[in-house]
Amino acid sequence: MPLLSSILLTPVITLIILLLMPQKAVRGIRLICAFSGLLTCVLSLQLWMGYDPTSGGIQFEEIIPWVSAIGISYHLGVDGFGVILVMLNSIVYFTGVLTMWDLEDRVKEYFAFMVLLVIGVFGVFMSLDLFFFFFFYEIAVVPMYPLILIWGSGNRAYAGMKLMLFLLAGSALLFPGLLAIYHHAGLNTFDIIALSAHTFDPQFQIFVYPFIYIGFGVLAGLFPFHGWSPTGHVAAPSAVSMLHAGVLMKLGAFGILTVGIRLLPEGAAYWAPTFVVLAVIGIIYGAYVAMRQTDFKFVIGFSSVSHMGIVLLGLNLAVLGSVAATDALNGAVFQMFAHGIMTALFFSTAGYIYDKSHSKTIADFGGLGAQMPRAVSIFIVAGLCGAGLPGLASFWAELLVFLAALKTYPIAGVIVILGLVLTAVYILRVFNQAFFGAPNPKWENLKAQDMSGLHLIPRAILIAVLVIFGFVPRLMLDLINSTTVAFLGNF
Amino acid sequence: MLEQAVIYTFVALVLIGGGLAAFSRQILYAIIGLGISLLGLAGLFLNLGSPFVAAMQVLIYIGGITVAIVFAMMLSIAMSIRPPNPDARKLGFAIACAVIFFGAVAHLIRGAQFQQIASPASEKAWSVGALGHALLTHYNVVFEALSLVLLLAIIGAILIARKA
Amino acid sequence: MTLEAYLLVGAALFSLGLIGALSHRNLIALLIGIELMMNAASLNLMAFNRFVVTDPTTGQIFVLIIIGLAAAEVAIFLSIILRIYRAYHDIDAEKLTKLSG
Amino acid sequence: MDTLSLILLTTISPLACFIIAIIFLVQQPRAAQGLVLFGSAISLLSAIGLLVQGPVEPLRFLWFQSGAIQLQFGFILDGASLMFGVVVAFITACIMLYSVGYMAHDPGKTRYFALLSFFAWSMLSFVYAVDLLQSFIFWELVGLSSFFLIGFWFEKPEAAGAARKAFLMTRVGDVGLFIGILLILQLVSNFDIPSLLDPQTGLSTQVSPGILNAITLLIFIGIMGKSAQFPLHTWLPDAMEGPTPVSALLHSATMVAAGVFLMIRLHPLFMAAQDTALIVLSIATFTAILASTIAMVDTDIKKVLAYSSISQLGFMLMALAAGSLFAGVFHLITHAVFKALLFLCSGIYIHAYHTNSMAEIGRSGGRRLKATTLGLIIGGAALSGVPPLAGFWSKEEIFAQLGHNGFNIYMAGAFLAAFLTAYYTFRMIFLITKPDQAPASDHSHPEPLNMKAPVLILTLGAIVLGFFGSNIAQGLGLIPQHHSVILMISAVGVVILGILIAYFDYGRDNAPRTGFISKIAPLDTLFTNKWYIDDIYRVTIVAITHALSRILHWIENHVLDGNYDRFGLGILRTGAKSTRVQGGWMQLYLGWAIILLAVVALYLGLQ
Repeated sequence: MPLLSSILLTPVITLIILLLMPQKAVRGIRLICAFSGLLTCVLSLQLWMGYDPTSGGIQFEEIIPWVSAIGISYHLGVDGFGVILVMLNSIVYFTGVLTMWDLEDRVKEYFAFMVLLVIGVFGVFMSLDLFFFFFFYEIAVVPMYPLILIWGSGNRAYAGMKLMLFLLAGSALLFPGLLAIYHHAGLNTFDIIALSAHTFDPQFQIFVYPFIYIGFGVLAGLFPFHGWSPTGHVAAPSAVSMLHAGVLMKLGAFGILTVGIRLLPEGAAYWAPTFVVLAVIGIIYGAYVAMRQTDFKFVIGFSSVSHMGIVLLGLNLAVLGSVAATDALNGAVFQMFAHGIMTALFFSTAGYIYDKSHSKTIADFGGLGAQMPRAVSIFIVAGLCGAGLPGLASFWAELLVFLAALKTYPIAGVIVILGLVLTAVYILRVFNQAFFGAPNPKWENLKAQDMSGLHLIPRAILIAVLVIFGFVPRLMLDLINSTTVAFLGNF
Repeated sequence: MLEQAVIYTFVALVLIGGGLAAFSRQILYAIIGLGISLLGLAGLFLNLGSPFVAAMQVLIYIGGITVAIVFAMMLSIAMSIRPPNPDARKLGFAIACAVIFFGAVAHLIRGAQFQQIASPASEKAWSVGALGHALLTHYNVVFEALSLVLLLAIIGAILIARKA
Repeated sequence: MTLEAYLLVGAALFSLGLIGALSHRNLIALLIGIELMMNAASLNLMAFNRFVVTDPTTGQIFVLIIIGLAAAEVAIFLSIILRIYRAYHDIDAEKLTKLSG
Repeated sequence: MDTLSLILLTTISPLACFIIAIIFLVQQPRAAQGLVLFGSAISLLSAIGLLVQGPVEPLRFLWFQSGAIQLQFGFILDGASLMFGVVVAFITACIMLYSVGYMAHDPGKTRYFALLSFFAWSMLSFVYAVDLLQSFIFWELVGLSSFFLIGFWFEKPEAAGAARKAFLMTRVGDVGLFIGILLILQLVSNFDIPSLLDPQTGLSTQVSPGILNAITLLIFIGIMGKSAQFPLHTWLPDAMEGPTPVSALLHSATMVAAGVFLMIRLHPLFMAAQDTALIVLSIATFTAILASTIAMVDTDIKKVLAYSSISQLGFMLMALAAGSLFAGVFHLITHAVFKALLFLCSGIYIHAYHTNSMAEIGRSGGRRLKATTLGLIIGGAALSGVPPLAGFWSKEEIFAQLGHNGFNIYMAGAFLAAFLTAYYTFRMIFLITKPDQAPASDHSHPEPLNMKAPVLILTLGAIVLGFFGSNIAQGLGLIPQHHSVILMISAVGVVILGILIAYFDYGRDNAPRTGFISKIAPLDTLFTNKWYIDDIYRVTIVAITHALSRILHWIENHVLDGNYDRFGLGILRTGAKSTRVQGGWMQLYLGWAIILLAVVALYLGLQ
């Protein structure tokens, strides 16, 4: 059995089993999902081990022609980036299932939608065919709406609608862009590899690239099209926020990388300075806006905007072909992974606190650290990772991107590094207002409900991942670097 | 000459009846307009060489359908009730639609090139016999289907209209 | 009279039927408009039958079928009108809004 | 044992203790405490073992590779790191021992000891780091652990606020440092400290003086934050909100020392960058005076000590900037010992009398705690530079260096600061030992042995350490300055003058018990208000940040989101309008259908 198809089919089979299971078998449903999550983790690990970084490039390819008349084939394959993102998705999937273990409301439907989302994400990370890429992309986007609408909280109808409209508007930009690429190449194929061998007319590239970039960028929290993301994350249930901010936003960045940059390098280079400015604004802007939020999840949501800005900054710096391109791309991909794990941890923990207290308002708490020391400690770890503290994974990513920025656009570099202080400001603000200070007697009852046992497992996994890659970045960086070198070598 | 006058009379009947049917607010007048129009139409059919169809038109349409409408009207509303005030916007919209449609069709008709046959087919081909023959041979499926539709319509009408 | 003249008469009749069908609120008046339009079609068929077609039975049979169908249609339509009248004590098309959201 | 296992034992054992304690021993504070003490002892012993073995070549491991950048992490084992490593391990051990008594009844004991261990790990790793980026990582972790320890009593809003302030202010400095080291990285693609410092091939030979100045200046901004130099010093006094042993650790061998130690590490670079050295010298001198003046008027014993730390750090940086590596290291080490001693003493007072006010302590009978008072006096004398105690020798070295290089203005500043130091130190001592009224009754806690022992050990250290100057210089491979007699006499004279005035103001019978500075009202107000620096920050940087975030938040809600919403609502409204087309009015549909049909027919007909 080919490895990539196995990873893709695991959630598919899970979904089928889930649909066949009786509504009441809640325990069985959870177990099956957890098992499938674990299985994808194991398979992804195997993928990681099996990927040969010395040769780089795309490996584990599988091709089955599908509609040969218009050149669609089921073509899977991963490069180093894909391996890492598949791993990310597996981890977030597994921990997401564990995070939602206590869900009682319409368990079967919930997990079915969630697994559908996971399928879409896996598909995008593996597809080497534009058609399937877009197909899986839409699969990943669509389940968000019911997930937020049914299991969400707060202003969920508004949030779900907003999210859906933004993402679909992005797709609406994307679809003509993809078709234009297909049509213009005239190769009668959707195969990304074949298309990347084709050199597109520079004028065409310059015209089409913004469609691709903004279309995918909407999903990646590109300023100023980020409005859906904080709102959506706030309203979504924890595991959905985890998957969404943790993985789904990376789909956007991955799309820019695989479709935009790989196929349209000259267009990307033409637009990069503009988009660098947008990314820098996004980084600073997200941090400033996060400073004034009154809701935990809003803070995290805007921090995501800020952190995804770093990814986008790295991607744009990478296409400029400067000496720092390698570092920029390495950093961007590393940041995708690190931010994915970090936000998953954030939302998982914020979700836990919300589940127990039914409050997300920062000012409602105060001194929660005394009442829920474990949950709060875990949140603090995530917060520190957000602040780019060394020893946690995102430090390396930020280091590389900042380095590249400093080299290419020194002023932009200095600005984003100063952004680190802003990040610290808003993170510490949450700590001080919600966790430190005199304990609020209102939450005394939470003392008995601190995280324990099963609840600690997913968070512990995520923290472990953050710390391991924080101290031994080589484990991942070698893989990324080999792919980056091959990737940029094509330019 | 006389023939022309007769034809124009029929045309006038058709259009006057149609106008009465279209613009009258009183249902009874509308029905009468419909009848006049249908009568004119039957005359035109006759003029077009088909006495049988003209007869059928008079029999079924004027004799059957129009009368049925009159009955339905009498069963549903008292004849003395004044119909609601005409809705000017609606009427305007309807006239606008009609004008646009008529303009378009007229334009098309004037611009069209029809492959007309030199002279009408032989008298025999227009006979009722030929019609019956065609109906029972070439068009027999349609004929049967139509019978079935009529049957179903009758049953349906009874079912719908009977007291619940 | 030429083919064009017949067609124009048909078009005019159709337009009148259209006005009837679009402007009235009374269901019976609507029916009358529809009947006029069907007859306009019949007239067209007959005219084509006379001036274009080699086998003159075709158009006549078409018209006969139309007449038959019209009879069926009217039967159903009138029974529906009666039913509606019984339910609403009115046959104003604009008051039949039960299915509208 | 070989060097690698020793160094690993030194650095990793506190980390291991931290992990075990925080994960497994939350419910068993006594076990956690024992484990952490044990780990600290191992760490100290192996650090001593390393020192005994003497300097060896750095150990390096490939750690990170991206494009052209290749980073090798490892351990540098030269004189400075070996000696300072021992000091760190030693003082940490003393403070942990002391904490056993100080924190005996605290419910968060495990967390406390685990964090101390984490602190020790990050500081030791920082000291031994061979790579600049590795240094930076542990530099940040030192900052992080200070954050947690300052905010240890996080239920107190002041403590949480102080922790945040410390983190943010050092963070501001760190950004400068980060930019500085990233500049290095992009210039030479290498962070290895020995090769950066290499006189033949190092950084200073590869870049122009301007860039070198820029880089060192950026690095100095980081040092400014960490070592609390003007204008980034205001976090340090607030950091007193943490438990006193933490303050002792922070002020002696870890947090603030990290800044100075980084400058020691990169000393050749700073020497090559003349302009930066001058800037450092001016800032350090100014800071030394500024902090001393504030210490003169403050009444809180810990605050006085905190400002004294700032001022002494200024001294160290002066020495380093003036060119003497030895003087800097020497003062760093002696200061670590006597400042830890002073803080531990103040901790015993606070523990006993539950007050931070020096006058209160004196009135409550502070001098009855014999060992503590002895420690306070010896430590204070060492701080003031009374011969032959530790501080005298190291300060002497600094004066000598300043004189040697002809920095006369700075030397005058240093003398002023030394005078003020003597004055405020003895003000503190007199306030405690010569209270204005006899203590009423004795309700103090006795000094527990595990708190007394570290005090006595450190007292001993403060007395004898000064005589090891030449050994330290030897360890660094340097020769100490030749001391000039005139300089020595004037230094002693300054100190004596300070002590005398303090005696006149506070010590003699019928003393006025107000400082001489209170006679000059504007200065007194200025000093009492800490030169208004905090207030200036409040109305400038803090206010600007808040205003900006408010503005952008408004933009987010009203301009961006608002317009998206408006856009969406607009679509909804047009939708609502267009649903009228589907109002169930079938005649309308029919009409449109007909019109459409006509149009299509026309179009087809015209073709």
